[in-house]
Amino acid sequence: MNQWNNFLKGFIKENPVFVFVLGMCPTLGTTGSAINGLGMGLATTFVLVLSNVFISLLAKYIPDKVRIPSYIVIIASFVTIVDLLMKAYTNTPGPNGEPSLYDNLGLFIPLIVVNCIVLGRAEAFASKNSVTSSLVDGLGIGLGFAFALTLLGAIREILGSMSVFGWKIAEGFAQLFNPATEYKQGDGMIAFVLAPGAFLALGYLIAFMNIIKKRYAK
Amino acid sequence: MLKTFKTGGVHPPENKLSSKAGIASLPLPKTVVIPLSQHLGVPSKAIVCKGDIVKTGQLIAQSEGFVSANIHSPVSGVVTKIDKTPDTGGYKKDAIFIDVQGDEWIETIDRSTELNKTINLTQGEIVKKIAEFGIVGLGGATFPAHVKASVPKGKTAEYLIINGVECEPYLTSDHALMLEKAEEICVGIEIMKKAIGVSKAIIGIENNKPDAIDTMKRASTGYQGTSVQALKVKYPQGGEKQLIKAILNREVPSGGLPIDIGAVVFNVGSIFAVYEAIQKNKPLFERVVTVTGKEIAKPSNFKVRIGTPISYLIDLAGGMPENTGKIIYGGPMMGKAAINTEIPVVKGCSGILLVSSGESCRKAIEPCMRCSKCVSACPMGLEPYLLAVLGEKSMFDRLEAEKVMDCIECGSCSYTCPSGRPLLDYIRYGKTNVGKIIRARK
Amino acid sequence: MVPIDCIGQKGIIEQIVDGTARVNVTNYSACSACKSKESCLMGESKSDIIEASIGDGQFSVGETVEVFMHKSMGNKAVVLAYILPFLVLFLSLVVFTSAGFSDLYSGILSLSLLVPYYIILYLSRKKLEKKFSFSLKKES
Amino acid sequence: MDKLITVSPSPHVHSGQSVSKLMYWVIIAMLPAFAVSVYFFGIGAIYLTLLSVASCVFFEYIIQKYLLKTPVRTSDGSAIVTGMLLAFNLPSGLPPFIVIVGALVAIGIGKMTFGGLGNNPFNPALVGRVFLLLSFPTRMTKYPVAEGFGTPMIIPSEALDASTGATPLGIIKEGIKSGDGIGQILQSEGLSYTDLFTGNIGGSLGEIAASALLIGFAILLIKKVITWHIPVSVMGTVLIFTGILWLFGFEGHQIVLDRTGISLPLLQYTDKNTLELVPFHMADPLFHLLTGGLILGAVFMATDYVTSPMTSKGQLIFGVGIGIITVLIRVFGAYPEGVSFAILIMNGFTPLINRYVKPRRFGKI
Amino acid sequence: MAKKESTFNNMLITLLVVTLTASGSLGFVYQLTKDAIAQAEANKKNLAIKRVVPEFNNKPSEEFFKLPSETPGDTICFYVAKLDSDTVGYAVETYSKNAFGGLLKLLVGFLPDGTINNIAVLEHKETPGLGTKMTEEKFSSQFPGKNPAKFILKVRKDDGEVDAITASTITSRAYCDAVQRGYNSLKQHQNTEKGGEQ
Amino acid sequence: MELILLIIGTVFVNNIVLSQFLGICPFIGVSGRVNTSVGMSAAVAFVMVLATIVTYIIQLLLDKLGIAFMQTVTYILVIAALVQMVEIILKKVSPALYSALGIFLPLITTNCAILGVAILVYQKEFTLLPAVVYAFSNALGFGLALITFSGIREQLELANIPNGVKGVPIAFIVAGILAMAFMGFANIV
Amino acid sequence: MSMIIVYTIATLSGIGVVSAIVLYFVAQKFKVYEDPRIDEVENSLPAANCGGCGYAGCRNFAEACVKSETFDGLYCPVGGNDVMSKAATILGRNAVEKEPQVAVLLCNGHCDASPKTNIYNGATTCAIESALYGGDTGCTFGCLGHGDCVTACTFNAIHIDTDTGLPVVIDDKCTACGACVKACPKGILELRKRAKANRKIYVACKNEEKGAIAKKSCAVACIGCGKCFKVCPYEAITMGNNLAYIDADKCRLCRKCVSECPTQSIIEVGFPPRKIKEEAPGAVTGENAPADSSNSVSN
Ligand SMILES: Cc1cc2nc3c(=O)[nH]c(=O)nc-3n(C[C@H](O)[C@H](O)[C@H](O)COP(=O)(O)O)c2cc1C
Ligand SMILES: Cc1cc2nc3c(=O)[nH]c(=O)nc-3n(C[C@H](O)[C@H](O)[C@H](O)COP(=O)(O)O)c2cc1C
Ligand SMILES: Cc1cc2nc3c(=O)[nH]c(=O)nc-3n(C[C@H](O)[C@H](O)[C@H](O)COP(=O)(O)O)c2cc1C
Ligand SMILES: Cc1cc2nc3c(=O)[nH]c(=O)nc-3n(C[C@H](O)[C@H](O)[C@H](O)CO)c2cc1C
Ligand code: SF4
Ligand code: SF4
Ligand code: SF4
Ligand code: SF4
Ligand code: FES
Repeated sequence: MNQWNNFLKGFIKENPVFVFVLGMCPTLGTTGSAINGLGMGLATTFVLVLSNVFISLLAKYIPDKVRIPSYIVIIASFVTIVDLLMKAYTNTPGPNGEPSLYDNLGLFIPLIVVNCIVLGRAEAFASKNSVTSSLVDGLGIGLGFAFALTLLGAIREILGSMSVFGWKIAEGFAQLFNPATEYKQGDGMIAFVLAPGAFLALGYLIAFMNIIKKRYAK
Repeated sequence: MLKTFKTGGVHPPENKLSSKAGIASLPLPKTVVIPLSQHLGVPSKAIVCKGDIVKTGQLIAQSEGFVSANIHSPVSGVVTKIDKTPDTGGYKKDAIFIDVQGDEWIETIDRSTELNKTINLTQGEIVKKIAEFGIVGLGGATFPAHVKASVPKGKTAEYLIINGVECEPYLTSDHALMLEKAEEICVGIEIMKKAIGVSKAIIGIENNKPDAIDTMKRASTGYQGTSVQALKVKYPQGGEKQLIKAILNREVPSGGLPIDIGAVVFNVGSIFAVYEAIQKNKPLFERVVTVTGKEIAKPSNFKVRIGTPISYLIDLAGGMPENTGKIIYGGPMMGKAAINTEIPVVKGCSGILLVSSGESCRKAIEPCMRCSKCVSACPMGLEPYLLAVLGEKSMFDRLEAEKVMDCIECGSCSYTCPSGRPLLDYIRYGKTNVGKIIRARK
Repeated sequence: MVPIDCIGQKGIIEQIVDGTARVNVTNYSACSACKSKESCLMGESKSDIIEASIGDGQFSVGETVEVFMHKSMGNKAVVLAYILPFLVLFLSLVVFTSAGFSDLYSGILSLSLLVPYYIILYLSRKKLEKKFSFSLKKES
Repeated sequence: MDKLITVSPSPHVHSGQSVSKLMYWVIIAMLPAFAVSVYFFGIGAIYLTLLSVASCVFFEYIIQKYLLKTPVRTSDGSAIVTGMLLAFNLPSGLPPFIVIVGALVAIGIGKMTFGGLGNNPFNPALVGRVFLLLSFPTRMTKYPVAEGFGTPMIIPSEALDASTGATPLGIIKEGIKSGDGIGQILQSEGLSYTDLFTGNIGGSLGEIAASALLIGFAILLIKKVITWHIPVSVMGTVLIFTGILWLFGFEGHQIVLDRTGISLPLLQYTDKNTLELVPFHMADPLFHLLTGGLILGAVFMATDYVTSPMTSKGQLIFGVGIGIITVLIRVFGAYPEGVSFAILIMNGFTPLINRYVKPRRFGKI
Repeated sequence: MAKKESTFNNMLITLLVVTLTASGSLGFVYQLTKDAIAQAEANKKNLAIKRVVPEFNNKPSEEFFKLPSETPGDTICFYVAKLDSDTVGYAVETYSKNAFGGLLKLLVGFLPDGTINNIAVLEHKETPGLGTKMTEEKFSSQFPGKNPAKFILKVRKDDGEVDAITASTITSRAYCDAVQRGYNSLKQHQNTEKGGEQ
Repeated sequence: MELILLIIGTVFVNNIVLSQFLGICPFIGVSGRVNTSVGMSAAVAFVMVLATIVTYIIQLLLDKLGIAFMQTVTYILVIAALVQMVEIILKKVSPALYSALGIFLPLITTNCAILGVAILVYQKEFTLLPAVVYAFSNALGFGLALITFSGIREQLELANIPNGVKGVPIAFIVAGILAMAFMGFANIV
Repeated sequence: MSMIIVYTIATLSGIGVVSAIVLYFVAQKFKVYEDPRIDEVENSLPAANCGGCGYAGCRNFAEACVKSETFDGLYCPVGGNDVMSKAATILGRNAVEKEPQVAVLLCNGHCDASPKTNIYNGATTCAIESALYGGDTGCTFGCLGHGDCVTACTFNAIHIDTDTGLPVVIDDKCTACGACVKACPKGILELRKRAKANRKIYVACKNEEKGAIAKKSCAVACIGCGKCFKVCPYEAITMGNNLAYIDADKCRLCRKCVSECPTQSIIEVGFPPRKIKEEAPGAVTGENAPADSSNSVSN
């Protein structure tokens, strides 16, 4: 039960994006579509979980003063591993030659290393807690991050290109109900796929979450 | 050529209803109430007690320091009590209450009206006498005149500037005084020149008083170094900084005094009071007060003894109009609204303005839309909208940096603001607090 | 309140040695506005000892005070600490590359030019010390 | 005394000016331009303007009443101004939902998010407009061919290509891309200065008629709603800047540009063999002044109180900034017209201008 | 358990161990993924090539050559597709710098006679929903089967024969520009080759 | 000329904050004081250029050894160390100067932007001089965004922002509109 | 191939160790030693950042607590004794107990009792009005009703009652931070001991005028008659400035004085309804009740 709470906190109560406003660069940079947001979130989760586990394992053996450099090395190694793995296995272009997931996330994969969430968790949680707790914590926070990114990505995708996870909403529905129709889907509000939309959507999303939280608290 | 100051300024409707009215004398009231704090600075200390019999012109309260002023009895009669009386804001302040009995003046006063041009006193004696006779600035600030007349060491005055601008709408007391006492004012100017050691005096009068400009020009021809400068009508030209800028094109430095740029400014009323004090041995216990308003029957200028309740003046001007909504003690731009008509006239009271209830309410407050009209209106080159928000949010350090202390509280900003924001209210609040902070720092 | 045109920071007096107080101030990073600085290492804080002259005020060890300096001093400090070395790096790099050095060498050469820059700074540290002086103010 | 006496701090008189009066004067000043657009675009112009105004007022009302729970101030007229200016910046024939989205963005994001009138750092109408431009570039850059009352109210998307014209600036930009000279382009399109002046050109509702806009400018100046500083500095800067470029770029001389750089020296006879050249033709300054909503922007949008600097000096800087950015975008950028972006960008700098450009303080030592 | 103390030796050792293991495992993972990565890269190219040229059975991603483009300093890459040593087509990696988002990279498949077989977009920064429509049928189907020798590779606005994407003339223009550039290089290459043969 | 276009492009068109989403945390977090923002930008400029030169050299080494995949690990270590080293050196060299900075500026922690730029330099295959110009322009772009933004924020402090959007949300929304305005520069170079 | 691993290890170890050493020195030289107890203390604080303790925020207060040796002059009014004892256990000291307090409004000049004599029409803040005007009723000591105190309170513990025009302190929300007391320009808010069940008895008037004048401007003004003073068995009441004042520490809530007051200016709150001999009117509870109760008593 306790671990369950530990896991859940990352989604709402201690959500790194909505509550702590951390890791904003990938949050903005990779949420042009839901799938990219999810990919980035999962990549971060991977690093977070593994580094959390390793650091909680090693914390005892690392003298205080070289804590930070050691953590950085550990985290950076996992980031590199993710990078290599993604380069190898998520680098297939789409059927029409769309850029691969790896191409889309691009720069932001190596930047996981400076994501405050990762180092912050290592320092604040993993170094002080058991391996299991750290694992759950990493998983919770990471998935919370992924959740936020996917949500933001979905919102931007819906508003911006009228699709979710690449599924054209209007066209899709039309075909779902009457496969014969030839529905010409209009475009969404492109601004949401562009840079300004990232800021605006995130701003309002955080505001919304704030209000919800306040209501909830009352 | 008409001169005026450059930065900001507004032009509210002039409404000088009583400009043709002349100065009427009026019968004495039954009782007078003389507040002990009628001037800028430390309140005076009463030196009479309940039951004392006083004569007109007798010293009844003594100055309590350099920046303070003597107060003389404006009437003869019995001191009934020394108690508190509400000021315009309703706060109770110490005052001397006198029941009027006859009108017996102290003997030293020369009650004749003939012009006395010869100045017998020395510079020092003049200043001393000004202090002794309780003369304060009658232009509104009621700053003790002897302080301004004593030029500090290391500074020299070059110009005496006489403020006959009367830029406030409605008010005409200075106007009337200039028309009727031009000669005396000119002699007063000579006295003041001697007191502060200057040879040049310029009388500034706005162009909406052509008769006063003429009269003063004629009267001053006989006096070497005294001249009249006609000015374009623009509020707040009467503010001394603006007046100096208009006439001399010099700017009183921020935080400085007129004397820093060689000027000393006196109101015509003050100058007339100086004349009476020096040449007629008459202390300051009466002054000209305009009683006016759009609805009032007889807008008038009265020569009034200090301490007379304003209701008395209003009755003589035709009574309080039915729909009076606001009683303003002073002009509409800078005057204080009084809580009722029982307030006595004090030295600084230049007019009573009755505003009908239709005009007495301010317009509803809307959000500032940063139209910058207040910025263009401010004669001090300040940014009232900013000062007001900073005041509202009590950000005093930024207020200080934005030079809130330079504000002369002229009200041009509140006057212009389309959103009806009470800018000056907030600025005053800010000024008060910044002033406290600055003093605490010293 | 610190006088206008000045910029200040709170600290605690650790030591007073003839007329100068050693004040311990904490310097937060840009992320200090962030809500979770305690869980984030990037949002670090560091403590620093600043020597400030006491002037004629009365201060005692352990007191919380405000150390302040004129804003223009801050600007000067930025110039000396960042802008000048930046120019050294940048200009020398332009010179070296256009002089035909390879990227590797011109990079290394430019970097090494920072050494004399810092040596000059070091030599003039006494002068700088006089320039950058701080005042103290009781906490308001 | 049975009636209570009012007390209040000084001053006790007021100029009588009010927010709504100012706003209504702005609206009145816009009417000539509105009339011209009705003349050219017919019912569509009326419908578009009404829809935009109604949605702006509606959103402001809803947000103030139900979301922010602040006093409802829709009657001050600022939302109407925003609505009209938004409409003025849209091409006629836009489908209703786009207009409504624009109004929602203008009022919801551009204005109420910041707390309503007076608090918004960016011009709401332009936030709405630029958002639409970014979101629906196709629709937003297709201008119906003016046919008076015959102009369709809403252009169906299929007909977009067929029934649309382009703005003079668009034409120039297109023309230049395909390598024609300015005179040639104008001639082939049959554009004359009279047309530019009277509004007989393609464009968004309010931008077409320079003369009507100038009448509006005069009204605003006479009623002291605005001062001359911003409009004059914007227009002056554009005139001067385009004038300089024009002098460099006129017949025979062409500034040589390609995607990677302006080759030096700037003045050079075209030489097609050495470099891939994009010939650089400049329309003359007057053309730039009269087209692309420059006057609309300079007179009505850049002067928005809330988002422009507070001092006249600041306003001059602001205006010059707008002028320069506008020309840069028009001449070098992707968009044929740049006033909207330029104003928004300078809106961003307004707080800085306000901070550093103070009025001349009386008695400054 | 008590934490390790922060003596200098302890620290150095810890750090060394950490970095050694880290780098060791990194090297290991690199070795593991190296081929997969290379494969993915090659795959990308091949997939694209496959889409633009007729069937082949050589390895064009290894059989390529570079030629200078019209713009000095830039090069254009040619992949030759062969079916049993017959050249069945060229995949030309061409580009235009005049697109809305700057650089636009295309892979254009030409038949040996210069007819366009198919086109794939390799890299672009166009606006989603706008410039990106260049990958859609409506626009891209205009090109296959056309020979730039006869077909004017210009949008209609510029007196060409290509229907531009609505509101994306810039992209359309850049697209044509890139194809034309590829074609020109191909022709130049074929000419010199022919010249060499003669 | 190309370098100038590179600068314009990097500062205005592909602004590091508003369009590349790097260094968002300090952008959102740094105080609303314009003065501080100017100082911060200068600091970032120096550190970014320094880091770019160093990582450039390191990349040469990595390439030579054929271990380009070690990029992330080495870069981050080097950058973290560099940032700290600048401070140590300053403190050793001139304590007074260091203290003055300490009062004036928050610590520099724009690792995200610095690392991002270092990697971008590699990806864009710049040679050293353009790389450094690129880094510098990014710092300039960072400064431009930061300073404009802090000005707006200073003004918003006096406005009555609705409660729900106060703080972080309004910062993002302002950034969004700024980004929208900067889209006007699209394709300008 | 294996060379790559060698290179990898070599470079990373090299760079790693070098930068680690740098970082080590940094850590040693710069890292703030933040007493972990500061965090702990801060966590135990209410995080209201209200400044009631006299420090800028909760963290500053926590620092001050940890740094100083004793709790002298350190008290978090919001958290009260609970929090202070928690902090005390963290720091291993003895807690200082303070009587819980609550803000009380010493003015009952509601609209009926103190009719308006003027209409105030300036900026609606108490501070600004009071700088120029005594108030728009005859009383210059009473509440102005613009709610500066409401704005000052970060706990939403005060609101203006629209019927009476007076601020009402909600005892349960009030944390006795004192912000309102500082904000009120009239000085009519006071922190006083919080009695059991929030009961309180106080003289709701600060009018220093002589009885007749005071009474004229406000029906419920204290006229300084001294009756309560005489009747109080515990000497809790003092007279001065034409006013009675009840010392909350001495008052034992016997309620003798309440009925003695001829102007009903003594207010009792939180008591069960009195058993009234005559016909019992509705139960008297809540803040504004006294006005009603005074009516009923006189009936
Ligand atoms: C504290 C103080 C000191 C002053 N000292 C002098 C002085 O030494 N000499 C002088 O000519 N005026 C002095 N003044 C008078 C002012 O310059 C000014 O005349 C007075 O405040 C009234 O001006 P006003 O009615 O324009 O507000 C002093 C005023 C104040 C408030
Ligand atoms: C806004 C403003 C308007 C003023 N208008 C007048 C005026 O019209 N006439 C006048 O005599 N003094 C006016 N004064 C007062 C003068 O500034 C100055 O105090 C006075 O002329 C000095 O003379 P006194 O000391 O004899 O009063 C005004 C002051 C201010 C701040
Ligand atoms: C946000 C935005 C993005 C745009 N993206 C592109 C693009 O990717 N490709 C393009 O060719 N045009 C793009 N444009 C459109 C051009 O600015 C404009 O339509 C161009 O001048 C060509 O117009 P036309 O195709 O109607 O002749 C974009 C416009 C906007 C507002
Ligand atoms: C001269 C003037 C120009 C205005 N221009 C605009 C404008 O361009 N866009 C707009 O949304 N509102 C405009 N308004 C209305 C109003 O100021 C605007 O809605 C505020 O920005 C909202 O806070 C204008 C108002 C005036 C008085
Ligand atoms: S009252 Fe003060 S701020 Fe307002 S206009 Fe006058 S001098 Fe300027
Ligand atoms: S005049 Fe009023 S609305 Fe205009 S800027 Fe000044 S305060 Fe704001
Ligand atoms: S009512 Fe007063 S003392 Fe009580 S919490 Fe509010 S401000 Fe603090
Ligand atoms: S109690 Fe004081 S602060 Fe509160 S409304 Fe009354 S006068 Fe204002
Ligand atoms: S600065 Fe980029 S994630 Fe924080």
